[in-house]
Amino acid sequence: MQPPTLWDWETGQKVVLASIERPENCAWVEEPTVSPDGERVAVLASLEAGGFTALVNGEPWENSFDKVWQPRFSPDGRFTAIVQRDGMWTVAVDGQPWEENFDYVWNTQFSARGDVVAACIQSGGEYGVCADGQPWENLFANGSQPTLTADGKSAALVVQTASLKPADLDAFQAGVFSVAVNGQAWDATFVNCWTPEFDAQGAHVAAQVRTTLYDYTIAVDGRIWSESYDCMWEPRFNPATGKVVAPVRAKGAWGLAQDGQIIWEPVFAQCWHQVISQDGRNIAAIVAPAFGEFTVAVNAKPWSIRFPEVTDLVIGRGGERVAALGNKENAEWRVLVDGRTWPGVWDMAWRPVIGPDGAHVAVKVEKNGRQSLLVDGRPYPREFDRLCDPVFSPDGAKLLIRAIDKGACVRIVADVAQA
Amino acid sequence: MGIQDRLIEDVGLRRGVSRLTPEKIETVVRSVMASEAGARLKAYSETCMRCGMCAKGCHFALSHPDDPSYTPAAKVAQTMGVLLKTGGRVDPGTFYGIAQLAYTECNLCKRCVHYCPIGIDTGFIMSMVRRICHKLGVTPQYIQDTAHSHSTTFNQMWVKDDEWIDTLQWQEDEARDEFPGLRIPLDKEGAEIYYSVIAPEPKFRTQLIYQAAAIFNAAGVDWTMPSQPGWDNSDMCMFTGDFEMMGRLKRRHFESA
Amino acid sequence: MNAAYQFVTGPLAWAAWGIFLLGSAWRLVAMYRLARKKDASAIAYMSWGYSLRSIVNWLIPFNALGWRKNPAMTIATFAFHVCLIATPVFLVAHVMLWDQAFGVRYATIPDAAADGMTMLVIAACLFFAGRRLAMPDVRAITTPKDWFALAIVLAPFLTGFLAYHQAIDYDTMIVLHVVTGEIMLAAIPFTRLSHMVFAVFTRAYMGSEFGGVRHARDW
Amino acid sequence: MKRSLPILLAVALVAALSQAALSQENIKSLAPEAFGKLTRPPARFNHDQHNEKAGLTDCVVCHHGGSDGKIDRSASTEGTPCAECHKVKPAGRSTGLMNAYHKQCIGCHKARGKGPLACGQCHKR
Repeated sequence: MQPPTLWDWETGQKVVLASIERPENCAWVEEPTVSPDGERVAVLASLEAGGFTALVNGEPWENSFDKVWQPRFSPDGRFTAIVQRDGMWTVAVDGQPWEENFDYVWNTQFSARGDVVAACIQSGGEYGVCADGQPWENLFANGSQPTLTADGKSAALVVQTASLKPADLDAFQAGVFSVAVNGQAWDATFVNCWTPEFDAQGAHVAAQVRTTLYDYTIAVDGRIWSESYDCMWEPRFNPATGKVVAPVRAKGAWGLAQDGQIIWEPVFAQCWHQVISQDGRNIAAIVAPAFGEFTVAVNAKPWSIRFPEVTDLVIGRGGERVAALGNKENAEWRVLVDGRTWPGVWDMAWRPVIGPDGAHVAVKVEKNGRQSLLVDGRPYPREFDRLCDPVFSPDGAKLLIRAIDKGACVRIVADVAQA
Repeated sequence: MGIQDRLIEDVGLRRGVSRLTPEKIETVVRSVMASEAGARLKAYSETCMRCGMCAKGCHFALSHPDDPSYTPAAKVAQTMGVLLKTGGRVDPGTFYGIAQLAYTECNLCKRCVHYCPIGIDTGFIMSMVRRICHKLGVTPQYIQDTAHSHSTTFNQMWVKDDEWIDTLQWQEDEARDEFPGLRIPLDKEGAEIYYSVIAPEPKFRTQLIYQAAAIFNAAGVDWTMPSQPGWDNSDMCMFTGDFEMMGRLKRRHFESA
Repeated sequence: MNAAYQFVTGPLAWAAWGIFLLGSAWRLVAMYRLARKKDASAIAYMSWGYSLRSIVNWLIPFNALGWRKNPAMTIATFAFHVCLIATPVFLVAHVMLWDQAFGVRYATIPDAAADGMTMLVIAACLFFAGRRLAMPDVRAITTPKDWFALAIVLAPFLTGFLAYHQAIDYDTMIVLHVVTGEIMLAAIPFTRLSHMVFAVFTRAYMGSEFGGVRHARDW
Repeated sequence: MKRSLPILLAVALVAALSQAALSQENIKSLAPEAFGKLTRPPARFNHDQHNEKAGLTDCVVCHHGGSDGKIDRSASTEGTPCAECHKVKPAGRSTGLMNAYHKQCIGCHKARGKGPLACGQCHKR
């Protein structure tokens, strides 16, 4: 329950839980989840006596429930799960359920610091969001694709503003979808809305919309761009300028548009997953210069390396580092950093993690069923049964390794320089 | 005999055709031809020798032995053939028949490929016809409704986000009576098998999910199912000709995996 | 007569071969460029192995499903295509002409065999024509283009046969034979006969799609 | 020597004529034995009629000499069977027997714009 600056960054290893084996009173336990600071490990457990609970560092919650699912640690280290009692669902935070109950709850979300916990709710066939136990006042005929502002004060949801009779083509194409922010839907409705996204301050929302079956564009706070496109992907706000950048398809090829103006000429067979540095100066995206050949383009310039697939693109805060993964049909994974391929081919690799100052990159990888880390391209000298994503210390000098190995949950803090 | 002799009433086709003019049809046909139709369509339309061998490969033709207008080559002639010959300038009434044929008398099974010495892909040609139909807004009502569902829920049966998870948990519960300790693991990272279904399973045939879970449980394999939309591996937009939505669905499905 | 014969075997022959070879090459290049531009997804799945697998399997009579379900057509079309190509290529009289003109000599087939093969081609053409008239499902899809293609192919064999046997008026027949043969050559890139140029690629693509994407056979 | 010249000429003439009498006067078609079994009917060719019609008086126009595939029209070879020089299966650059006939006849016909060119015009059934 503390920000990363206050975590234990003393170099060394600590055993958080000696055994993640099933305790005697449990019929089974599910897969362990480790807290962001690595100090706690939680599992959902089916009790021999009936019902479910969670064990956090081996200690059961005070409460048990009829059902428990979606175990997630909040960024501040609280353990949450969605729980059911007497047929009604809610969210339990460290074992304490919200007072409000709903017909269904899913999609737990957190603010950046973790102080706000929110989830999608369905109550009496109506849909909305509930944050810290406070449900929206207005609910909707349907709701999906929730997103939360960084401070957790606002939530947005794609909502259906009117119910549809079965197979009513006219009503659907007239547009019954919109985006609701804190229960208030935009005035405008669309044929479809997808991937709402807040700006850094949480003041504006942009979403992809389809105004007819054929015209795709971006709506910001309900107002659409003047241009429409053959197709598009998720918008992102430039953190520095507040402008909205989205991949668009025009004349049969993909590029990037910003506030309705093309900023990357549409020359790619595909372009998506754009990321923008904090200063707003560098934009990178996964692109396909030719069919079936993917790479990363930084400021519209594609890297020379090509792979059948490229995923998990990340950019450093300052934009000085760009990293992604390449693979061939979900095998032969490689780590790509700044246009170069790190040595080594892996059965699987996970989203690269760039240190806060951009100096270092760490990536979790797996080979022959054993997981390990690559730090700046060097393999970490130890392998584990399972790893969580690595975390850099706020000053970027230390690396937190959260691992499960030989039945124990361990927490290792390593010097990046020596890792 | 031909498609115009067997028109049926469909709300979707009628609605779409009522808004067409020959000029509009021509414009859209020309734009699709210019932007999307390539060498494959050209080669197919040119080299078909009209030998008629494909007739024996098509269940529509086999079930109408007395009506030669159901053979694959005849169906191409009545749809894409007409559009190519006229440059797309056909009257809306004719287009009704073209759309009806493309959607209801060829289900793109590509069985005729096994009968064509040259390797002409009638299914592909029909998809191009459907693409033009979609662009003109002339699609049968129920398939269009599934396309609408896909665009909204990423599954074809309007299964809402919560209904999906609820259904899985219900089936998990049911199955536990028979197989204590059975699980349908949701979003389990690193699982070996990602099990995806089509929307009619949660909607109408939930026992199929139960049965799959029972098999996975008995086999002791490491599997998972997604809790998020994208779990439906079907794609009716591909069948309506809405290739933009098709791409969106495919991406969602793969990224969910 | 001499002037006519010299014209059809001289400038016209050069023109016919030129149209056939350059026309086919141009059509292939144009088609490839079009495919690069608009069929990138198809090109991406092209595979040598699956292409050859499909082509070989379709070159074996009664091997593919389509052949098995259309036995008469299979016999006719295989006999037709083999004789159509082998007869003119290996005919003694034609090889003589290559030899005279360019000093090129190669294997020939006996005239009696060539005569029989020519009759096979003519018979196959009649069979194809008969199908177009008698079978409702074939008649329904037959267009003037198909009759045109059939006529173009039949003509040089019919005239060649008559010329060889010196029936009717030999002098006219031999000129007709040369001209119809040249029409056939020149027509290959631009009519239904272009399947000679493209079929190998359409078949190869189908083989690649079924082999590489569907993991299935396409025969 | 002067007296012997007419005798020699006479002898040569007799020899030539006797050979010609054996061949030329009877020639109705060209079918040298060297070909063996014939593929086509022999080309019909009446030597004297042809020459009369074509106005040919100089034998060397057809009965040429030469070597290495090069025709030498200064050396007459009348009386020598074509097959003697032109082998059915030619070696080196020399012309084969069939091409010798074909090129000789057709070439001349082409050049003069008269006479048969196509196969069946000579190889009549």
